[in-house]
Amino acid sequence: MQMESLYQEIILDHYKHPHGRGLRDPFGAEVHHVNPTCGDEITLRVQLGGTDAEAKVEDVSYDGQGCSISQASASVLYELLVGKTVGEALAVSEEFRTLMQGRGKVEPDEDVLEDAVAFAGVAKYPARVKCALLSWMAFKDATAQAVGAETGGTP
Amino acid sequence: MQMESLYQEIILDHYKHPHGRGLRDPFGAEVHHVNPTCGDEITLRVQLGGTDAEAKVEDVSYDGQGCSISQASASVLYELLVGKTVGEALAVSEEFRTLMQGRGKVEPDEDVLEDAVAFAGVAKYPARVKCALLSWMAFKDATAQAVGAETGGTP
Amino acid sequence: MTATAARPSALDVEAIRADFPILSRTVRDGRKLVYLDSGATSQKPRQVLDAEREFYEQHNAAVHRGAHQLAEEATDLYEGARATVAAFIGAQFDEIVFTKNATEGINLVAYSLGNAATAGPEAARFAVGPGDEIVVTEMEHHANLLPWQQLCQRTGATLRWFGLTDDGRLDLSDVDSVITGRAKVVALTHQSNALGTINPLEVISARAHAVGALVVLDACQSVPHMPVDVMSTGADFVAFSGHKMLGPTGVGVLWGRRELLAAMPPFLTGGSMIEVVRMEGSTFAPPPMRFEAGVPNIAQAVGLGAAVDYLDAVGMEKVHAHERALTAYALDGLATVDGLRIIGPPTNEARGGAVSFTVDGIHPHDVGQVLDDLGVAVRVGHHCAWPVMRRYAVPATTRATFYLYNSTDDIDALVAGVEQAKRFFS
Amino acid sequence: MTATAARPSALDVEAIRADFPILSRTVRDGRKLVYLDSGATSQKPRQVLDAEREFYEQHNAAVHRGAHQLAEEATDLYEGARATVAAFIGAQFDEIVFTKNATEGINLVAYSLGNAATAGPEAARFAVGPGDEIVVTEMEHHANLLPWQQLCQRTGATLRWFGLTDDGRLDLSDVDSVITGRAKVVALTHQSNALGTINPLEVISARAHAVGALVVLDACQSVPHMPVDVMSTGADFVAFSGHKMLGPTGVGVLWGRRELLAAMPPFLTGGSMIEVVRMEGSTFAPPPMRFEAGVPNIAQAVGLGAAVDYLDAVGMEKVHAHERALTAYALDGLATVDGLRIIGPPTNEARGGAVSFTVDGIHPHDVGQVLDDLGVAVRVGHHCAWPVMRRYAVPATTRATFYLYNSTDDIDALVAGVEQAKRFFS
Ligand SMILES: Cc1ncc(COP(=O)(O)O)c(C=O)c1O
Ligand SMILES: Cc1ncc(COP(=O)(O)O)c(C=O)c1O
Repeated sequence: MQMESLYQEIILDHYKHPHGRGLRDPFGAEVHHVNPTCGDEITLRVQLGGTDAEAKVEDVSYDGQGCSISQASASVLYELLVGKTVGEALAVSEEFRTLMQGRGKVEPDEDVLEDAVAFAGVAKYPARVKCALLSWMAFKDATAQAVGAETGGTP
Repeated sequence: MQMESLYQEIILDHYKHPHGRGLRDPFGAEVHHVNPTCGDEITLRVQLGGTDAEAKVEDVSYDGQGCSISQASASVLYELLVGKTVGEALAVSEEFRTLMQGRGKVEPDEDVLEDAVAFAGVAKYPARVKCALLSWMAFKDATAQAVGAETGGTP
Repeated sequence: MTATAARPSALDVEAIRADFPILSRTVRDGRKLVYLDSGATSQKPRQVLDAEREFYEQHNAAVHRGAHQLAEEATDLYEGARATVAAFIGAQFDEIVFTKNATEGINLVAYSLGNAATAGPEAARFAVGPGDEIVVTEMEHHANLLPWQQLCQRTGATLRWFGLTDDGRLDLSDVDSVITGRAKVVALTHQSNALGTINPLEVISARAHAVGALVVLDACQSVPHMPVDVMSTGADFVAFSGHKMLGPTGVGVLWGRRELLAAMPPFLTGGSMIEVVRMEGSTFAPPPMRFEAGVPNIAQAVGLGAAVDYLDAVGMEKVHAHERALTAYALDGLATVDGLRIIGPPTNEARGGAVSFTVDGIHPHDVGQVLDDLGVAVRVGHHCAWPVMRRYAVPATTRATFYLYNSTDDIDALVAGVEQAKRFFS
Repeated sequence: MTATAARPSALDVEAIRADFPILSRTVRDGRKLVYLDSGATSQKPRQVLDAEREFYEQHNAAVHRGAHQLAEEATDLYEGARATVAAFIGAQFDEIVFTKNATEGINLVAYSLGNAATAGPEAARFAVGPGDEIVVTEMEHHANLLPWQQLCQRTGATLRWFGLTDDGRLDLSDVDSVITGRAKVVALTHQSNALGTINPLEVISARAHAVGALVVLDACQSVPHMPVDVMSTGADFVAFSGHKMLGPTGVGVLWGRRELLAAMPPFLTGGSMIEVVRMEGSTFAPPPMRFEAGVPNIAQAVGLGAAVDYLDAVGMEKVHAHERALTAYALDGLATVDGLRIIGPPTNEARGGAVSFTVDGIHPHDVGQVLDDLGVAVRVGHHCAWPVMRRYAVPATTRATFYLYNSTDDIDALVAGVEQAKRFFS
């Protein structure tokens, strides 16, 4: 089965045992994203330690419904991004997006992506790329809002 | 040239020397018909000697612009219908319509249609059938209006 | 599974399949293609492709416009297709409007009604405004829901709807309070693409007509699959798509009662739908031309005519019987899978060959992926009927749909594939 | 006629003709077909027909919907065609909306603006109402006139227009008083299908933008015939049809500036154009999906992509040069016919290959009929530009239009045919 390139062991593990799942307080911003083709949804919160690129991502919490790919992807995101600076986290996000949209022709950088390299096979299934990206897009959006909200709040 | 089956000598004669052309008084009804595909137009008046099927078609007068087929057809209509009873005239019109819409498969009845049999070839050119029918449709419409107007006007 | 179920009908499926080139291709790792997604779009027989190609290679011209021979031939073929489609659904020739898909057909009706308010006295009876109601159902495809939501938004009318019962039927317990005297339109689907349900039209159209409302029928999933005579549906308008009935993409049909089409204002405007045009204002041609602005989808209409000829030659009664048998076989087969839940009528009563289901603990997307890997093409998601998913509290379903070229082997592959997905994700 | 005119360009017309199966058929009494009606619709090369057929035989599925392999392939081909079309006109991928024809594209813009009044605050800037003005020209095709007349009728806005000069040009003597501060839209054609005139876009779009009006360009007769870079037209929207540029019937293109499409309300609503759907109301996908409701004309878009590839391979500069040479040759040839009057620019200055004319004493329908009998296919009538006929006080014209597969032989046949018509009706 070609399918094993899609459903890597790591993905199935994260799917069955998601990390960081559940919505938590405190949070700087919360967003709700939907995949209009399949109806999958995610609610995602971020808590940052400040407003600049050097600020820490203190927590990412999430809930929602979705397929194994989207669920595992949120779990990996949690593992990877919490504890990084905002700048680093967005850089990893960007690398992940490039991998996903690369149609299987982009070589993943394991140093940057760690467990997320397991998603390399998803890039060959265009219909699933959106599943893998759902939480990452939500993270980017929430982070922008959190930074904006806090910056806006500074006198 | 196949075209000679379309442009019968009689048609060209009527086209070059139209009979009854020009708008005249008195008239019981006037209509204006247009062929939307080519922009050809006819204004046509009828004067009837009464309101029932036995009433005479006393005059048909017309003006407008159009191709040889539509002009000749109006001229032949004038020749054929003026002097007939309304009932007879409508019967001839119906016969003519059947011939025109018969796609070249209807045998024309020369006793009824006289000169109008020359249009038999037009039926093989669907785009021209509307040209040939323009004045006939106008006649039918005007006659219905003339009968209706006079009937309506009777106390 | 009984012996009769295994040989579902008199259809010679092997002979039919030979007409569909795509059915002999393989997918993924050289798997035989098992196409169970005809509810989304059907495959096309050689005869349809040949008709389109012959049109382009021999007769292509703009219709209704030229005085030259190609234009005559193209017009004859296009209008011939109209006559073919009309006969197929028991309609008059000039009641058939070619659209680009069913979606456009339904939008046409909604926009024409919306335009009626400013289109002069003749059209006033069609006008929709505040206080008026538009009635739909909770099982509508987005194509028969959003145009009405939008019409309400534009005009201030109110949208109302029939809810659904737990077993996938319309809740008709209180028809008269859903369709009130304020209803102007009742729009519903003949067969649900998400649930498979076939709706009882008589009770709804009787009530609709009693209060003077127009009935708009979405026949996307019925006309391709069973004999439909528009006059006996009780509907005033019927819309369907060519691509779901062996025809090309890019063509649909709207049927409307002659006297309604004749009085309604136009929707799309432009060339070929006019009577007289002046800078100051224009008048319009009678239907069907009034509703076909611009150079139409000529080759596609011709292709659809060929598709109808193909279906006619097979016989719609037989197509329907074949699909009923396949559906029974599928319901039986899927019932053997532990943890599988049918979303929609669980029995073969008043239902067509769209079978939606969920599998405990596995997301439909993942079920679909495993099936795809095995060569079995199904659809996953909300099937453009998102409110149905909400109603049954599922994120999405996996849906298999059948057509004349499917056999019980295809369904065996489906059932085996679902079992495999369960093993994979257990 | 000079030697250069007889060999008009570097195009290998014979090789090109060999790609168009229909050009080797005969008409009427075994006459060679001389096709001079490409302005109505063009013929299709084998490459386009093959692309469509291959789509159906190998990849047919509903796009954007399935998780199976065919659906992936179909989506790739469809979106690939979008990218091809975008590159062809210098646009961004997501600025290309596939429509069924140019007529739908223009109606889309007109209806979207009409919907803006009730579509919430973001859309309010597009709303049109009493006091607003829509500006067109007297040379518009009905497709770029009626949608605006209708928008005015629905919203209470006022239609204004540029008149024409005696030699077939826009009368631009008073641009500022035609396009006033009340103008919301200026809609005009790039090249007139009835006159051949190519309009100077800069002066009009500069004024339009100065007063904050949107510019809608009808490029039906320009994009197929010359290199067009949408960004340098100054237009905000550009519409054209696939069937006039070697593509299939049933597909057109609307290009719109990204920021405009992103803010405009939808037109047709239904499947695939949504974000979230609830019975109570729905939200919409970003463009281009927002404007493509329902299963689209997939195979036709793929065919159009192949047509663009074909034109690209020939080179639009060469196509244009070839047509300019043919037009010069035709204007020279027709000038030799006594009693023939060109309706439109008499010289080859800022003009394309649509040559309309009348012949003294012979109705255009009769000229067309004689030509048809000789195998020469032209168009007669008002060419869906009825106001142009009124402006020049003619009932109709005979029109010859040229494309890359035409040669000077075709024009010789045209001129000889007109002479024959004169003899016949003298
Ligand atoms: C200038 C112009 N505009 C608009 C149209 C309409 O195109 P369509 O009928 O393909 O929508 C045409 C052709 O018919 C045209 O020549
Ligand atoms: C029930 C139903 N209605 C409407 C539609 C819309 O059809 P189309 O997308 O061809 O316009 C579909 C199919 O997608 C359908 O299944």
